[in-house]
Amino acid sequence: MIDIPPAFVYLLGIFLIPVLSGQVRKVWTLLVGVLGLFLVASLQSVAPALTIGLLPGIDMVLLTVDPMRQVAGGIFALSGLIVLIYATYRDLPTAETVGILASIGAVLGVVYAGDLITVFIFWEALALASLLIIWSPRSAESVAAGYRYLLYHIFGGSCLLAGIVYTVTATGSAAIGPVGGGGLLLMLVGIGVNAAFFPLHTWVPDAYPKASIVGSAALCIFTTKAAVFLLAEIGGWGVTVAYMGGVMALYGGVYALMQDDIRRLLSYSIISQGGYMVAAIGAGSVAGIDAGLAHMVSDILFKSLLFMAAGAVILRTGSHRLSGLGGLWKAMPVTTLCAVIGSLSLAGLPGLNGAMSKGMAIEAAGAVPYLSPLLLVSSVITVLYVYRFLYLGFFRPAPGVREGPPLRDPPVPMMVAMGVTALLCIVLGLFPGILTDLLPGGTGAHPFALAGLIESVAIFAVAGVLLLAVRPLRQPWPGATIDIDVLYIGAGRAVTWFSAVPLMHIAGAIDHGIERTAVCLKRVTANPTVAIQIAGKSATLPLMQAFLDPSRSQAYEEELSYLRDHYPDVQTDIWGGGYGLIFISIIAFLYFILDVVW
Amino acid sequence: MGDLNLLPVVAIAVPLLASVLILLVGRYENIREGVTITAAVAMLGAVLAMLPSVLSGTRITVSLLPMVPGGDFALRVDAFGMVFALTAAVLWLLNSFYAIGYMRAQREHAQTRFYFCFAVAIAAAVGIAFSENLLTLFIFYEILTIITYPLVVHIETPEAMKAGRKYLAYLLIGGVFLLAALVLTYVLTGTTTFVPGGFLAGSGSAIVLQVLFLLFMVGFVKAAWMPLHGWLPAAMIAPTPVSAFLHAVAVVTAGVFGIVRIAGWVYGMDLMASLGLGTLLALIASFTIITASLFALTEDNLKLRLAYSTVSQLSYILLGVSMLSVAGMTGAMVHIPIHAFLKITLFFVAGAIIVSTGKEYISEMKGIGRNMPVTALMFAAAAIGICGLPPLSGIISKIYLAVGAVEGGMPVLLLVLIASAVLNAAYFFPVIYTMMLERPDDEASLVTVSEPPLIMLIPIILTVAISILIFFYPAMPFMDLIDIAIAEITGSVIP
Amino acid sequence: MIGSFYELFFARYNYWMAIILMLIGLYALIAKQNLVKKLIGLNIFQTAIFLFYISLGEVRGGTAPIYLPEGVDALYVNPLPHVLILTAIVVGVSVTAVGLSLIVRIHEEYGVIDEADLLQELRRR
Amino acid sequence: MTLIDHLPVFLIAIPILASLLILVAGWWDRRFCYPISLVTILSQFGAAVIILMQVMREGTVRYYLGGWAPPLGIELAIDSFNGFILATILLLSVATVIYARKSVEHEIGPEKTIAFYVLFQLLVTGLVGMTITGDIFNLYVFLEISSIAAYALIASARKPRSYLASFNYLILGSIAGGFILIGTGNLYAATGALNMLDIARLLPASFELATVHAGFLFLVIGYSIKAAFFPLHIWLPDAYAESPSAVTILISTVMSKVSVYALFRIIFTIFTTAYIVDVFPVTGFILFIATVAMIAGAVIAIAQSDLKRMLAYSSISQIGYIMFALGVANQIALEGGILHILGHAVMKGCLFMVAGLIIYRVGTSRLSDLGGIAKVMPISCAAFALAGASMIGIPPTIGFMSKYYLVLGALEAGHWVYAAILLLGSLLAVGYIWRFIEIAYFRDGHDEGSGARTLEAPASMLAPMVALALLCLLLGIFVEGLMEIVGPAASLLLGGA
Repeated sequence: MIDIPPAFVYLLGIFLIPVLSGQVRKVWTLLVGVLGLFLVASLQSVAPALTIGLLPGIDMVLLTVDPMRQVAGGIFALSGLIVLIYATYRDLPTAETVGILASIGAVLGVVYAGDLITVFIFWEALALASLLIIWSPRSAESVAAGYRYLLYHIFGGSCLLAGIVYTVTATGSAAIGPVGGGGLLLMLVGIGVNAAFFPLHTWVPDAYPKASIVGSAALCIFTTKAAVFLLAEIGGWGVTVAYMGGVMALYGGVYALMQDDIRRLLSYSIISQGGYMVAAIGAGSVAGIDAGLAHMVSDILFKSLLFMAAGAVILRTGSHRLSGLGGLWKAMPVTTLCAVIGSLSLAGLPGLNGAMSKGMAIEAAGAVPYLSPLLLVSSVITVLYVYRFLYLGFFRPAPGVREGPPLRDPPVPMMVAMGVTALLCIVLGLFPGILTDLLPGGTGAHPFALAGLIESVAIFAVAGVLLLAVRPLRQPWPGATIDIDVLYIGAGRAVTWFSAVPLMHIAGAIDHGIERTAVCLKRVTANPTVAIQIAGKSATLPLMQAFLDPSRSQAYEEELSYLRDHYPDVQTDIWGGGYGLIFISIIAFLYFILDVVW
Repeated sequence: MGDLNLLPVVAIAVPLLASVLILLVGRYENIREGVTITAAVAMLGAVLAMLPSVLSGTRITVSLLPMVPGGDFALRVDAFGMVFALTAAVLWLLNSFYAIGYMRAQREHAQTRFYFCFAVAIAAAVGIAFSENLLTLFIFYEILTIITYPLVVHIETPEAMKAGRKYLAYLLIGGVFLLAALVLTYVLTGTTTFVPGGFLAGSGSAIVLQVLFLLFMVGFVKAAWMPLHGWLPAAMIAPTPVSAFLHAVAVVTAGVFGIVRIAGWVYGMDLMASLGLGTLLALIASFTIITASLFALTEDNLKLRLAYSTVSQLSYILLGVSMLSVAGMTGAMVHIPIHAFLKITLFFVAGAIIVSTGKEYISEMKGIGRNMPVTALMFAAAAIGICGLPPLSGIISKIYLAVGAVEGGMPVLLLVLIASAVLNAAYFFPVIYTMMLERPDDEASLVTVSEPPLIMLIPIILTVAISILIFFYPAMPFMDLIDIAIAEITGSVIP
Repeated sequence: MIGSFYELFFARYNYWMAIILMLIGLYALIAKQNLVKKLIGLNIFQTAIFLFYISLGEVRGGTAPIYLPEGVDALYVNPLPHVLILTAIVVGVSVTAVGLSLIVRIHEEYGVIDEADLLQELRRR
Repeated sequence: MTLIDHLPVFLIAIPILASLLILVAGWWDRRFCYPISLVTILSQFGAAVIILMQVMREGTVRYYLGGWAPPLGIELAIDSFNGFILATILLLSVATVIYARKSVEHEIGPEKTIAFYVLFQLLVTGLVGMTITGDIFNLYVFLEISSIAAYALIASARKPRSYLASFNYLILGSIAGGFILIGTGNLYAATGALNMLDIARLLPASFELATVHAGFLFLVIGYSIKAAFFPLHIWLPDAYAESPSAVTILISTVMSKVSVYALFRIIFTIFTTAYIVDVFPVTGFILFIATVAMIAGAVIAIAQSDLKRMLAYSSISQIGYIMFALGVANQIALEGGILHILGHAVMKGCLFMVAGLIIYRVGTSRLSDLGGIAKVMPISCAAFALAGASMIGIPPTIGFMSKYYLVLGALEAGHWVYAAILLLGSLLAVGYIWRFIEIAYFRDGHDEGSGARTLEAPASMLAPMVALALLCLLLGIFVEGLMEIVGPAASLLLGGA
């Protein structure tokens, strides 16, 4: 099989998008998706396959294939294709289509990249592609959110570059491997932005809900997962990262619990689930890596499924607030079914893929003290917000009557996409071997082991108790929108203000001062002798007025005013012939004085 | 080899000749502009003709005539000079087309004067690139200063005259400092001929050499490092082709080019390091990069925002030099053409917008991307490139600079790079989304707006295309040239 | 003490006279308001210089440098300064002439020959 | 003796005869004046060039008037230094006389042309005499000849102010003459010789005498007044601004230069460097004053509202540059100074010619009335720009070269501060040159309204102006050839071969 990087398929596919339109374009995109998936599937495990010297001195490995990459590549390509199918329900704006294809391409580029520089380049490309997706609704808020998103990722990207550079200069090679020395922190920050580490996570709930429904379905697949994959690929992170995972899981869960906007809820859920992967990978063991990958796969599946379902709901109801939804299960049965599958999988119901991979993650995290309890707690919280999502969104009686056309299930392409994904969730849940056999470490998953089942039962039980006990959990509430990004936004405002007000003032003041002095000098030098005379006369004027008799002081003033008015053209004497001699003798005198002094 | 020795002279003589012709045929527009284009092509040809031999590592030296103690009037074409000359030559050609379109569309007055000064300025710029010694460089440097003045004050309004005075004041004072540095160098060493790796070592006490370097820095005020940048925003009152070509490429590059020359061919990196000049330069550059970006952040006039962005981007080059490491030097040198191609695109677009809509302020540009999609797209592309994002060339110099920072043992500079990257995005992307996404305040105002004439549009597209090309094939020719130049100053074998 | 004092002042009184005259002339040149007086000052100044020259050539007891018959040996004063001064006098006269003609012109134009009045005139115009 | 050997006396004799001839021929027909004086000065120039080449070939040329050898006779001595000066001033005189024809008719009036040409010849005679004489008293005599001619010429503008200017100049000039006379007398008293070389030979014996010191001071102050060396320049602005253009050109380019030459001659040939450095250390003082002159002259020039007056003040500052070389007093600086004598003569000549043209056409030289003049007088303004660039010191003009040498010399002599001041001071030139450029090119006014498409002056006035403007550039580019004369001259002043 020819070894061309899958990324190229998508990136080249873009070029036809602007010229195509309508059905042709849809077909073309699907074609590209299928081709890409096929290519990924057909890649043999050879490394490194394709190397080009893009930057002199640094060989860029565009294609390296190994089991781990195959897993990631496969799932990205697959989910990409699913999103493309989902997207065909209507004519997307060119920019958005380009964005989605570019995202898939970029993320595959990251996956199959054999060296850090390549990773970096595709990393930045991914950010730009996602920006396109976020911007495509063209609404004011999406524009603003996209702008913030970009700033985050430019920051992250630069940090990543810095970290990479450290590694390159330290090890002398750009090969992907454990990072050492000063680069570690920078790299962690760089990846952390994408992986939505706390407290760098706020772009997820900020941007994703503002994209179009297709957009958010696409976005939820790539950025964070790419970061997780890179974490897994590099490895050797140590417990700090693991605990970071725990924090993310908990923090995301809690915030998800507090949300009202469904996509915002899901966004926080992304952070929370990402936490499981990070925790597992941070644990550092082979099992951990495997668990991380496995959960990445499942999360991609059920999270995209949920986003797609949410998209369907928004498409049909036009509302995206739990407080405004309800009673959809009658009107949109298929959508509801998919949502239920996805939610339960997310909640970790045994028999669905979520349970399997989450179990692996918690198990792997067990290696790190006090970590698995954190994850368990957040699992409970997960169940809680999943319940809210399902109950408030679908199963409770609709609040008030809604006018407009009767609700029905979304267009066929959407349902197809959701159906396929749901099916995948179930299959992987029932036969985890399909996935686990592919894992590089070959770690097995046994979701139906007794311990696992008890664990799940316990989780659901606790959650159930809580739900019964705490009434508000069953009721909609105005979503909590305050996250720590208020700090960042404030900082941004501060910088803008600083550059707008004080900086400009300072600069202006300096300019003005220089100008003033220049003007003054020019004025004085226009006729130095007279200038001196004027100065002297005006200085002595009071004296004159005091001691001279009025008439003469009058004359004196007139003289002065005359000089002032006719300055600088006024002439005070014709000859001054002797003054030169006198002047030179004075200078001579001064000079000789100085000569003596020196 | 004999005809080869003639080529540098040709490259400089052609535009000069053209300028005279332009004066003569001034009143016949088409002939006049035909002359400009022909000259541009001829010069590009002359430069390209020298490229192979330069790439093969040879240096073409021509001594024209003896002048004063401190250097003959002599030319030398070496790899680094070639980088500048090539950039200038290519961009002059593109810019000539653009300028014709612009000036005609705007019905500017005194176009003969404009093209005349432009041609001479080019000659001076190429002369700077091909200078064999400080004296020659200084001569061309001063000529460049004087001849660009009429272009700055082209519109002849009082504000323009004021700006022109500012421009002249800054650059001429700089010139005087450069002269001082030149003479001092001669007094110290008895020569001013550029020697790869520098010739100042051991010629004076540390303090003298440090002062000398400061003189040089002030001398090359054309590099627009803060706080001596004031002339550049002031110069933005000029017609856009001037801002685009001279104040984004030729003049400012002349400044940074000079500083790189000084660092590599007069001081040498080792001497700079031992004098602690790298740190000084790094401080200046970092300050400039950040502060200029902050200025750009809130500037509403597009050309001014671009000007401040230029100020900050130029300091990338100084930053690269200040790292005193191979990678840093490479980044600095490669940033010269890269920034030139990207920034000229941005100015081109600004000019195109002025031609099509007459709007200069970003806040007025809402939604013009819908009527002039290509232009807006090109702007976005170039801006992305300057932010150092793929797939444009900006990312290359960014990577090299980062490597250089670590190699040069100044990891703190990484933070500068990060901050600057964020700031770049922060002041460029609002422009992009204002143009492409936001809705205009009154749709009516845009109905008549359309893409600029092709003669302006094509150069814009070409510059972007070249930038993308550089991203995919940075080796040809710039990287190869720069490798040779680096090998020269580090004394290693020429690849 | 006295001797040196005498040496300094009285032995060379001719020079001192010349210098004093010179200063008077200079003073008139610089300080006098009236143009004609300025010219007079100029003449005094020049005359002083002439005196200075003549007394340079003076030799105690020497006679005028006129050719004497054979046998009579006489002490001549140095003739060269006289020659020079003849030239200088011519110069001085011509300068005075030019100056006076200029004054006439000025008087025709302004009707005054006094500096202060001239200044007034100039300001009026 | 062949004719060639008589060239020196020819230089002085011819113009005197010519002036008489002009007087006579002028009575006959006024139109004779111009060709005669043109021919005379051209022949003088030719002779000067021949002599200069001879000097370069065989060294100093000496000519004894009437065959009487010094100390009795009067000697004309031409070495590389004054040979160079001679060529310079005659070159400028040629340019001036060509230029003068039209402007004289316009400004002085046809009926006065005879007088003008006569005086012009006398002036040139005096200046040439000053340049080539080897006798210190002759120096004085020729000086007075030229001065009296100049007084009359300045007054010949026949504007009220010009009389005042002339009278003012007359007073100061006479004071200067008096001082010079005294100084000469002192030297004679000290050495009993009048020939420069003799004095130079005899003087060291009596270096310590107060007489010598006094003589030195009198001579220097005297010639400084004539050279308008700040602060003894008071006569200059009026004299330059009020006199007819042709006269302005001549006295500004040639006369002051010759006085400077005399100063150099006195200081370096008669009182050798040994005197001014060791016995009577005055160089530092001159350097100081020269620097003040550079700055002050330029600063005042910036503020002038009248073009000619502006240029006049700039002359004061430029004289400062030349004296700067005298103050530094080493080889390179002197080369720069001598180069600047030529350079300033050429560029200032060109600038004043432009001013004259503007007066010729527009009738005024008030800057405020000259807006957009470049649109109607493109050639003149281009010439002004070129010469102005040279005045500022933009490479590769002659102005830059001389300044470069000066700075180099100053640094070699270790005068860091003065070098710095000179460099920054040179920027002030931008201040006044650029004012005119701005007004001429970038202000409105003359483009419409004035009916004539172009106001460009007749060719006989344009030609010399353009020639000088181009010289500013060419001399700069090919400065190396010039240095072959200037170099020896400088070393000769420093007592070398």
